[in-house]
Amino acid sequence: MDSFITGSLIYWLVAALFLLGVYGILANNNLMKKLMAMNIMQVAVIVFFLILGQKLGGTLPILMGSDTTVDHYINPLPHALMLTAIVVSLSTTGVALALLMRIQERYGEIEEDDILRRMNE
Amino acid sequence: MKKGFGSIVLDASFRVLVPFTLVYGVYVLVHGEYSPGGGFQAGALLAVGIILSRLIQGNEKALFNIKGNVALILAGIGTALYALIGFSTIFLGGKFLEYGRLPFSVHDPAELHALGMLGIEIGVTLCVMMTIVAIFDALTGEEEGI
Amino acid sequence: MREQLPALIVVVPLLASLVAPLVAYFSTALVRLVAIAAILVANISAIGSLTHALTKGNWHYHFGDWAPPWGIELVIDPLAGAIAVLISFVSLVVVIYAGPYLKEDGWLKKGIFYSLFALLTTGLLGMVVTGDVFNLYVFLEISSLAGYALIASGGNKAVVAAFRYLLIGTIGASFYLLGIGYLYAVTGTLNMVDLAEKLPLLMDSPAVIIAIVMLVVGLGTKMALFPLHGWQPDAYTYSHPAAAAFIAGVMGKVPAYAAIRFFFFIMGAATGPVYKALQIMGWLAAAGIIIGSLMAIAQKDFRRMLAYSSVAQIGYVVVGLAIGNSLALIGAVLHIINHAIMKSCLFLVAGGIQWRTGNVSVEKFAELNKKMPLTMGALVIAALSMVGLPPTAGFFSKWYLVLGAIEADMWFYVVVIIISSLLNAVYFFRVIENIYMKKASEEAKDKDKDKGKGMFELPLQMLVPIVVLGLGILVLGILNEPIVSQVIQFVIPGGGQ
Amino acid sequence: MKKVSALLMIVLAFMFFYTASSLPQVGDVNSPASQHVSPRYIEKGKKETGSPNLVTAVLADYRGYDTLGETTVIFVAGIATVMILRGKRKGED
Repeated sequence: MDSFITGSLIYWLVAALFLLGVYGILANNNLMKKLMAMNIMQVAVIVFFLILGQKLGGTLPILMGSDTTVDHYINPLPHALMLTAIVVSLSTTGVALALLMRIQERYGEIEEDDILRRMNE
Repeated sequence: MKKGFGSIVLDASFRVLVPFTLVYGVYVLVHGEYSPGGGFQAGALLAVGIILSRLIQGNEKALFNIKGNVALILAGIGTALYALIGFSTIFLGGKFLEYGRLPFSVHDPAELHALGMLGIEIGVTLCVMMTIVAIFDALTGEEEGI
Repeated sequence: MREQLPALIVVVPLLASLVAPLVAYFSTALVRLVAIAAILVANISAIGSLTHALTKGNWHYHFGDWAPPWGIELVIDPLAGAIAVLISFVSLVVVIYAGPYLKEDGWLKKGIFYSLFALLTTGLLGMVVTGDVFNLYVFLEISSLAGYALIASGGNKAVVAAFRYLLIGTIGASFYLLGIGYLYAVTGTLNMVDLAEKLPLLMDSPAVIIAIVMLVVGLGTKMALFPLHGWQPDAYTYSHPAAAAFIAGVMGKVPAYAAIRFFFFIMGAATGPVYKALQIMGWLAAAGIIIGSLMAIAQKDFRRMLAYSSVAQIGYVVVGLAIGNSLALIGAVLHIINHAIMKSCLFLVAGGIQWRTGNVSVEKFAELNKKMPLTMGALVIAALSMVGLPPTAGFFSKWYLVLGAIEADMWFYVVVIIISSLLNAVYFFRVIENIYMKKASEEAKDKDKDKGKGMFELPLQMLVPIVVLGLGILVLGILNEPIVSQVIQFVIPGGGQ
Repeated sequence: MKKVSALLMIVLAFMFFYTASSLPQVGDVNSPASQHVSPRYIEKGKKETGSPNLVTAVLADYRGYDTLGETTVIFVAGIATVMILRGKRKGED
């Protein structure tokens, strides 16, 4: 049980967070809430990758002195990848907010079913 | 912002805050090699400095009065700087982004990599800073349509 | 420079898009030239890389001279080369076509349009030629973001369509990223060649199975595989008319290419879980073929009809993957190429009709053949090709798919392909009938009088791309045998035997 | 729609939970991710790139092409925002 809590529980939590985000996008009617759910989903993916880089007893991947023992530093690759993913997530959010502003300007609301109904009239 | 928020308190704190933000941005840029940081964070910090000065002083009097259009062009140039460093290593006989081919005389080849990284980080900084300014201008809706 | 060709495919259009706003500030004519020239260079590089891959074997290009799996490499094999040539060619044609649409826009808008267009091209090309799964994600996002912006610039309805596409597209991209996260967790590598070596030993691990599910959902969303196609009709219908042809023609095909890359080259489809996943995808695709065709029949808007038809057509590609033998795979790749050209041609025609007469409703197409004979000729060729009549290109890809299905004893797919061809005939012959048989009403004639000016039916910049793509369909059909024996048969895993 | 997606999420959640045990334990120094590619970054990163910050070394040097794409993503977001907010067609309400 202990090994489950220390070793695998975090995967369950990340999965729950990810699915919460996906469910939020699918089930919400308010476009702004959908956008927030999208961010939650992306954060879950980022955390998942960071878990993969973790090492017990490792410190952050900035070399101290001339020590280059592999086990002393956590894996830098997922961190570099997730910097990219964070930037992508930020850019997507920015574009989405711009689109949302245009929608609000034109339709005066951000409820999806109303907008779709008015769009197809 | 056409009109700044200007008041005595804001003006006074602005004078303290913005220079430190900008200097800190440059520090994060050049020290990214040794500590957490780098082009993206530095760009965001520098952009915060510019946007703060706009919010407080208003567009006309702002410290760095960069228009949205110019900012967009500069953002393109920043990323192009990155790509051009890659092209320059192609023309120097290497692969794309092969920093070891850069034409500087150093005694350790690793220093060439460090220089190349600094170069691309400057490009990244310029791109991020100017993109944020351009987005800010577009969001506040005070620039005319294109 | 010759040994740099694979990198030039991606970085030349990228550089052009980055300097586009600056160039546009000085001269709006120059920015157009820069964009066209950059995409032309990409096209030539892609052709050069493809010939190299065909004659001398796969071409690996290491960025920064870092050996994989530590650095990123580009891999040009015949499949990647062929799709890269296709993308850059369609992009070149559409960017020439876009000119007249932008006449009245200011310098910044022109600059941004060409920049976004070149970035969309860059993103799609980057996805095709890369040999690194995370790099594929980065370029997927570049192409998606550029696509959202190009769709959103089509007007107010387009903004809503783009927002919904953005949400669903981000779900797809996140599923993809999570999928490669699982693969990374069990293999420790992101390089495709390295993954292909390590994965066969791990095929029964539950983590790999869930990674396959994630990849199916992620790539399926991006390629608008039924039932994940909800975003697609609106996005294709309302997008910027100058870019619609490229978005509709190519954007959905590249994830399909990525699916081939993952399931056949990296994982090896013969093994258990991938085979099962492909079977499920095949059933969904078969349902999508029928439902997409039926929905297309119900549409009045020409562009919307074409968009629903795309849902059906991407199904053919996936059916080819599900059958999985070499004939069907040749059919699937051939269909990616053919359909990209056919659908681009049809969207260019739709844009041309909208430009000339201002309507997009099929019922108002009467007597267009008198006004726009060449355009309508291209439409007829493309429509016949969509239905699958020889000697047009569409016939041959369906032919290979049917042959593959018969060889694999999967008669269900044969029936689906034949039924869907009949349904295609229903809606395309309705369009052709409207154009050639129906008499135009008097009021419509009066309205057109003031517009029928000029020597040509359309501005030359728009007419030439339409004619080129129309002829391209015929050429692909007539020269089908040499194309398959020289190029396409090498694209499948272990191809050429 | 809500019920269908909730059901879908529950199915997916079970899949995730079921497969969690096949992933390497958190912090495992012998996991494939810690053993296969990354050791070279830690052992040779400073010597090959001159940067003691290994994340920067991976980001800007080993995977510099990714970062070029990443910077481009920022640039796309910028021009996309300007296009969307300021590029309204004439005559549109």
